[in-house]
Amino acid sequence: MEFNIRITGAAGQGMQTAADLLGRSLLRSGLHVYVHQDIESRIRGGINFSQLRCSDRPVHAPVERVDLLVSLSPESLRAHAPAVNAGGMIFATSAVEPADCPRCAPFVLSELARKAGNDKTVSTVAAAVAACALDLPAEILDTLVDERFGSSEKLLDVNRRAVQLTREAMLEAGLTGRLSLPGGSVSGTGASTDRLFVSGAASVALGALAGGCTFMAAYPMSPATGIMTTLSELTHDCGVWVEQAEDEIAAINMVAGASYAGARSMTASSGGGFALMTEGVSLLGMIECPAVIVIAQRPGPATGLPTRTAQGDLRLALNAGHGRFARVILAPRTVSEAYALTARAFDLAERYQIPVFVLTDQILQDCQTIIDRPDVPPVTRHVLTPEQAAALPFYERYAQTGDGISPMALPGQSRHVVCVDSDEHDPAGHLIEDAAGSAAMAAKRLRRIATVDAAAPLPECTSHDPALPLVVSWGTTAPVVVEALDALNAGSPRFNHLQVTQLWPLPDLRAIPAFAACSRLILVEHSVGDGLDGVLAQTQLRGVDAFIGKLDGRPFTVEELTARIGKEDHHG
Amino acid sequence: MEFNIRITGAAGQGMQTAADLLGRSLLRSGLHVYVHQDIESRIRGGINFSQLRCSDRPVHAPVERVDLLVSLSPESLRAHAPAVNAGGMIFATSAVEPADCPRCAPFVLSELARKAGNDKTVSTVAAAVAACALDLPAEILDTLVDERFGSSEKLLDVNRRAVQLTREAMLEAGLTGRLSLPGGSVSGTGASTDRLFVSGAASVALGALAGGCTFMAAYPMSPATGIMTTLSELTHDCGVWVEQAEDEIAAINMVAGASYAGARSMTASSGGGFALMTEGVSLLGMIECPAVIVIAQRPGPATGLPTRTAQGDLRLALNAGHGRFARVILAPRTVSEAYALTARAFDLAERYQIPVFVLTDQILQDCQTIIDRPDVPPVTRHVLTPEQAAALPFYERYAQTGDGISPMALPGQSRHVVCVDSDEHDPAGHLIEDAAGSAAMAAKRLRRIATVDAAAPLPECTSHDPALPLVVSWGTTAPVVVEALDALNAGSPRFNHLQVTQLWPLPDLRAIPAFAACSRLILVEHSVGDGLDGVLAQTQLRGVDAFIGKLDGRPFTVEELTARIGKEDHHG
Amino acid sequence: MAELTLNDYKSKVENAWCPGCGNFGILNTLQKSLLALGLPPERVLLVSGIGQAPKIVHYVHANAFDGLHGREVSSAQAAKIVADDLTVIVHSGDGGAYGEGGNHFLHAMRRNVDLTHVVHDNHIYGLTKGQASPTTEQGQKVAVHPDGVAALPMNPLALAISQSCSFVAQSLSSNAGHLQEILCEAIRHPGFSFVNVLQPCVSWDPVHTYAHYQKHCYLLDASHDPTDQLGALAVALAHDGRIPLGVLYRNERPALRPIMESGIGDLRTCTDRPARLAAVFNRFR
Amino acid sequence: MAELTLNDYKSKVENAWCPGCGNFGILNTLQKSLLALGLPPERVLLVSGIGQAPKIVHYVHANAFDGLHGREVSSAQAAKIVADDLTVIVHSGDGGAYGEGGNHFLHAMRRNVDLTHVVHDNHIYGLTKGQASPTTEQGQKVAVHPDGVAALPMNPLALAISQSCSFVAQSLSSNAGHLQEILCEAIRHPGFSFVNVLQPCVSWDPVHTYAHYQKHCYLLDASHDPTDQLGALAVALAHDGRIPLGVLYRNERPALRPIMESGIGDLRTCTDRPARLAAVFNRFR
Ligand SMILES: Cc1ncc(C[n+]2csc(CCOP(=O)(O)OP(=O)(O)O)c2C)c(N)n1
Ligand SMILES: Cc1ncc(C[n+]2csc(CCOP(=O)(O)OP(=O)(O)O)c2C)c(N)n1
Ligand code: SF4
Ligand code: SF4
Ligand SMILES: [Mg+2]
Ligand SMILES: [Mg+2]
Repeated sequence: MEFNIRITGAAGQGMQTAADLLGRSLLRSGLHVYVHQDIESRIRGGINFSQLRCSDRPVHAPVERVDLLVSLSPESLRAHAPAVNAGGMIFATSAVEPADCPRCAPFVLSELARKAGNDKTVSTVAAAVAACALDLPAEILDTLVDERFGSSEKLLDVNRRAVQLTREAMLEAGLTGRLSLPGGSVSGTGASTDRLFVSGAASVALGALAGGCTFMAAYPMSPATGIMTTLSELTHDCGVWVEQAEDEIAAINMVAGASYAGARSMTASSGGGFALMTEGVSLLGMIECPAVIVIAQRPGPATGLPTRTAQGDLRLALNAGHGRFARVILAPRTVSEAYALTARAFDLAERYQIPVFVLTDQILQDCQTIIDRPDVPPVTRHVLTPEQAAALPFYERYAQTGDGISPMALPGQSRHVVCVDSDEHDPAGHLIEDAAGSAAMAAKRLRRIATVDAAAPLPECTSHDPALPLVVSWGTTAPVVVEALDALNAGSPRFNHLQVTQLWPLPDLRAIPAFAACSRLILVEHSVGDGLDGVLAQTQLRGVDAFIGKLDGRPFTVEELTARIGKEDHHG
Repeated sequence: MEFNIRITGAAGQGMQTAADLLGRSLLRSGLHVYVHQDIESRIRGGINFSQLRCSDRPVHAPVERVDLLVSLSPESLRAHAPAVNAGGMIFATSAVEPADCPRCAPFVLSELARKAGNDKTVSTVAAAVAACALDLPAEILDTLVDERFGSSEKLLDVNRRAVQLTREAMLEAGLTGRLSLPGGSVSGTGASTDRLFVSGAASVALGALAGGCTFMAAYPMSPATGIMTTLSELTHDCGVWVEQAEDEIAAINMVAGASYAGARSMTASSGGGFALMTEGVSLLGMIECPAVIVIAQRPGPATGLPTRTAQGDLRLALNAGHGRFARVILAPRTVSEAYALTARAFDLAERYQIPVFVLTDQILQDCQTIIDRPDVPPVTRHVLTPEQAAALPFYERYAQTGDGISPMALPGQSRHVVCVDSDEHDPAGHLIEDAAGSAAMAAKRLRRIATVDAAAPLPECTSHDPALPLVVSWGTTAPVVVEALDALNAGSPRFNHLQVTQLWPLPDLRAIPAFAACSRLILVEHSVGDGLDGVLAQTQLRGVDAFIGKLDGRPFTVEELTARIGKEDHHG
Repeated sequence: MAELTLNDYKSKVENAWCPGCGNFGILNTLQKSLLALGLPPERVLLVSGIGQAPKIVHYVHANAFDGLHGREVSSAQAAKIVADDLTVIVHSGDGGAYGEGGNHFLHAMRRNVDLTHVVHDNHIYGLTKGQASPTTEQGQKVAVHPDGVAALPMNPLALAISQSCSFVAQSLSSNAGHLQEILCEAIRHPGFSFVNVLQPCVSWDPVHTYAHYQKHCYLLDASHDPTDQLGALAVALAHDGRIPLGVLYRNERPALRPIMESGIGDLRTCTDRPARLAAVFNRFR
Repeated sequence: MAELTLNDYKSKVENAWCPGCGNFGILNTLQKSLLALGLPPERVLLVSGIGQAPKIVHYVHANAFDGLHGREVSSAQAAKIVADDLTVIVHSGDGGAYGEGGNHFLHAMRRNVDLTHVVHDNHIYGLTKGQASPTTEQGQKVAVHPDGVAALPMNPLALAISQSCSFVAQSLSSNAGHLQEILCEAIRHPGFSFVNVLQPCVSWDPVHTYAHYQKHCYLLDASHDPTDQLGALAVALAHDGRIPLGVLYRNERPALRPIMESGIGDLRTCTDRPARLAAVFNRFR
């Protein structure tokens, strides 16, 4: 059972505040929600929307269906009214002619706000409209309004009034409970202390902290900035240093310095900003320096579409940096996986002394959903303790080892000095130019690649019958495919599904029967091509038979993929 | 018939001057030579060498064989004496015990220089020793010394004396003509006005000029710097602006600005410097801006080995820049091909409005050889003339076309304005965010890729019998393979050879019978892997069966590849 | 040619700035300045990067190169070197000019290509939602700096004067008369002309408001000698809370292109290659 | 612990500088300064990039981070933020510091992390064979500039003073006594200490020779007040051909880390995550 609410208006009108109030209300009501943001690259004006998919079970994918439209501007009403489904409802800030809009509520949101005493409370009105329509327990929204506006008596007052007036209007119009959810009756906050309402960006930040991150340097860039913002707000609570660098080059070189000095470190950017870090990535490879790099993808090339989504940076992450060295690329599918994989990224980075990439995208960064309160296991470090270092008779940062991984000591923690060098170097970390020494160090880097390769996990595969066409997906596209396939496989199974979360290195996928046997490989990727299709060709010598991609920067929806994948089950 | 001369000593002792004098002497004698440089990353001291492969036919590849060693320091003598072959000769700056060195000349080079009146003339002595040993016509070296030192009477005097004293010493020791070449008797300069003695770097620069280059912006980086140096010396002669940028990012963004304004423009760097241009490459892709980018490869990662050679940046060139757009990657095999392909790069760049990469490497940049005086056909521009632009009723920089290529007008040349944008844009070049407009522009970029793909030329293949193992090579490795295969195929043919000069896009190689039929694919590439092997896998779904690579940054030699390829003709 | 009117400089692109934004003042004044100087749109090249300020090039009808964030000055210098007959004006945000692009700014002053660099200094990263820019005040609480910015703000005027930048001025987006005077003077000045325009951001910066500038700005008068470098530095570094408007510093350094002129010719043509190269080849013998 | 001797700071790496290079003076004096300050090698972190000057970190026995060309200051600031108990000294060439790394230099002065930045200013790109650096004289003929450098040289001292850099000094590689005094003072100074060391390059720069410095350098004496910013600028910008040696400018700005201290703790440990995160999670409800 689910209902979809779209809150639309001009940038700056508070759609995100409304969505936040509503999302938390759903959380505290024991329900689930997936909120995604559709925003323009401007601060005021234009037409944005937040869409809330409210459900009694966890949801991770956008849909097109709109059951309830809350519109805060005439332009957004005009743009989005057609999207509302037959039985749906519309709440707007301007009276709409019944002829135009038979599904419109009989009252005007902005008037309620004005009556409440402050035009800006329209976002609270929007949240209250939806909460009433969903019949969520009244005390939940009341508490949330208290928490949010409690610091200013005046603000609290008008917002409380806005909620009250909205409730009355809804009751009067007979619209309360018009969309009711089975879980809607769960009252109070008791049922949900084990869940959180988190954005993708915040989940990455929390995962980083769980992974032991104590240093982040980054330069703002949509849609990555939210990670930095969240971490900066936790500076003192969690002991993490967030440095806003003057540019991305400074950021990645700061990460290298911080990591060398002993902090688990990260940066985040989008494709264009990350592009500037390419030389720095190579430095990490050369000095065998752990680092976590989040690339929050958006459509390119160049500045492209700053506030839209894409999965176009896989090959960039894979090939950034001249010379060859080990790296790992992870891509979370959901908000909760963003937490887990980011934490894991820090472990892998330090274990193998490599850069680990986390590929997210705008749709994940900016979406919010309800996740189980995560585990926070203690962090296991993979560096020498001061005591271990002190016990060594001598220390070489790049000691030759069988697996290519040398024990990492931190500077200043023992009597040994720690030397690293971006030039080719000897085991002690000093620059060399001779042939034999250079070849030995290059060979060590190749062994490190082999070590990381050998640990590559097999991706998750849902297989009904190995002979069926295999749909491959990764990142945020995967949950959309899951739902599309739930529909398509409902009668008799028509497709298998392989979901890749570690994109590099990939193991030999022939170990998966559904991959080895499949005659038709269908890749669904939010890109214009040359992503995982290229990687599969390169690593598995297997081309894809059908590519379902995207050119316009808008997220895949369940409806769209159900239709597009549905057409692909003929055997090529 | 060939002789190999190695001139070795400390950095700063003038080995390159000696090699230059000698190379020009060989040119003017109607002979051929291939000079390659082995240098350390320092300005004075250490052990460098220039090796001259002198021959009566064109030569393009390094060999290990040393027939004549000229050593200018005790350290270099110690290091290189063992390399001299049994019948070879050694000329040194210090007396060597006969017991140690039975092949040593009975006089000491530095003494001749001192006698000539200036220690620094030792490089002229070195050249004269070799010229005498080869019995090159005396007047040729005399003329060269006059040309080189003529501007200072004092210098001319001591250098003339140095030549004279060397000739006498050689005669006295009975060493004149000890290595004589069949062409050595060609006298005067008459025979060779149709040939030039050029380094790889200079050849790229001259090719750029032939291709219409009028603007270069770059930041110094070995081994690319020579291109900029050569062009800067031709500023006034050829009408080319060379701007030393403050960093590589400025350089690539200057190239974009210059190209937009109407100059055929280029930059050059090595992997680490080029890495910083990655975002700029994506800008070129987005604004559909012609540019030529030379990557002079050296071993990475990071700073790596600054003065050594590698072919490790193919995948970097291929994947640099986020988002997807058309590009071409060329790799010259020889000095003369460096000229031709660079000129071609400028044509392709403007024709398709794309970045075109020219991959060279240290061994090509720094080597010198004798080439035929190149053709300079008139440049054909692919931009609208002012008249053509003026005749248009309106102008859109990104007008939709079937092949994805829009007519390019230059700003200020007609009443139309020319607008370009790194954001997604409409046909007029103004930023947009809407789904349909964005998809249309992305589709245009994809069509441009298809247009460039369709024009990909088939690489050159020497095939004896399609069933034989196929050796694939590219760039400077190809001529070494050619010579190795000449030897290996001498009895009965054992290997076919495919030489790739356009690395991207690649056509369907199955059109080449020796590729389609071969059961064993052997890639020879001066890298640690993941170069053309990866590209072949990705584009042709064909893995390589044997990879002959290199870890130490030293060039492949004919001897080495003859041995290593020779082991590979078993069917895997 | 028909006489130019203000309309000739207006583009049809929809404006996406916030209502009340200081950028509008700069846009209007730029269009008026171009008209006042009689520069037809097709002879003007506007170059910008990414941010709110850089969008200005889409709102003016003229040639436009909207490049990468912070890299606008690099592209502009090259475009001007090549198309010396265009009037080149660069528009940056303070983030692009002094943050991401700080190095290019430093070296553009040294190079002294004849162009005008207008920085819309709103003391904030506007487009990315209110993070600190290099000119945000120390202690100001903004996104990513919940405890306030720890670093000292950059002083771009002192920086430029200290490097003998050939023209250094400051104006205010809401003072149309002054701004037009300064823009016209900067565009006319041969060499790299730097104009820092104070521009209130009504969405993210509650400190540098219209009222703030009303209160603290003062006009440099005839007593200020813009050829006195140390005097100009004293003005730029004064710690009295007053904000100078006007030309702080100027000098007569020759612009780059004239220095290099001899024999280079028009870089947009390359038809003379065969003859020129034939002569050059002879050196390689 | 045995008493420290000069030998404790000597590494076994073979020196690759040219005989007579000014870098030797800096190397020797650096080792002596560390000894004089009683800093054991393992408590010292030397950070550098790529060039001739940056090789110095291999010739000293201490912790060494030899990173990318021009990026040394970025890595160094972060390393110091994390390992606040180390003494961090950065060595750059003028090319790395003012060319490739110019932006980081600008912003490091604003950030004021407690470290010392020593720039070996030889007015040339040494390692890449003699191209112009940002401090090469206008008109000087060097590689890639056969007609002479067209741009005005950067004035790093004036730049730093104009941005209120917390410590700005200049010394000369061949004046061991003065250099040691300055290095020790810079290392002791809390905050970002910038030292421009004039360093003759005997291979590529015939202008800035030992003799040149002998002739033109003078020592700042007690009459110079390093807390007077405009006075310091006057010294840095004097066009009299004289070259000042000494501390031009200093101020008492607090260094970055103390500003941010509260509750952050040692960034090298992350064992307290479970407790700290548990509290934070409650905000997401
Ligand atoms: C390389 C790169 N990094 C980051 C961004 C994201 N970004 C876009 S605009 C901007 C800052 C805008 O601030 P400013 O330059 O002051 O312009 P304003 O919006 O304030 O006018 C940033 C960080 C980008 N587009 N490119
Ligand atoms: C990104 C990058 N660009 C260019 C280079 C090549 N490079 C190495 S050192 C150097 C300049 C050296 O000059 P400087 O920094 O003044 O040091 P010096 O050798 O004079 O001591 C350059 C350009 C590089 N290593 N990395
Ligand atoms: S965010 Fe600020 S600078 Fe940007 S348009 Fe709005 S008011 Fe103007
Ligand atoms: S090139 Fe110059 S700076 Fe480099 S080592 Fe030689 S003398 Fe010193
Ligand atoms: Mg700004
Ligand atoms: Mg230098």
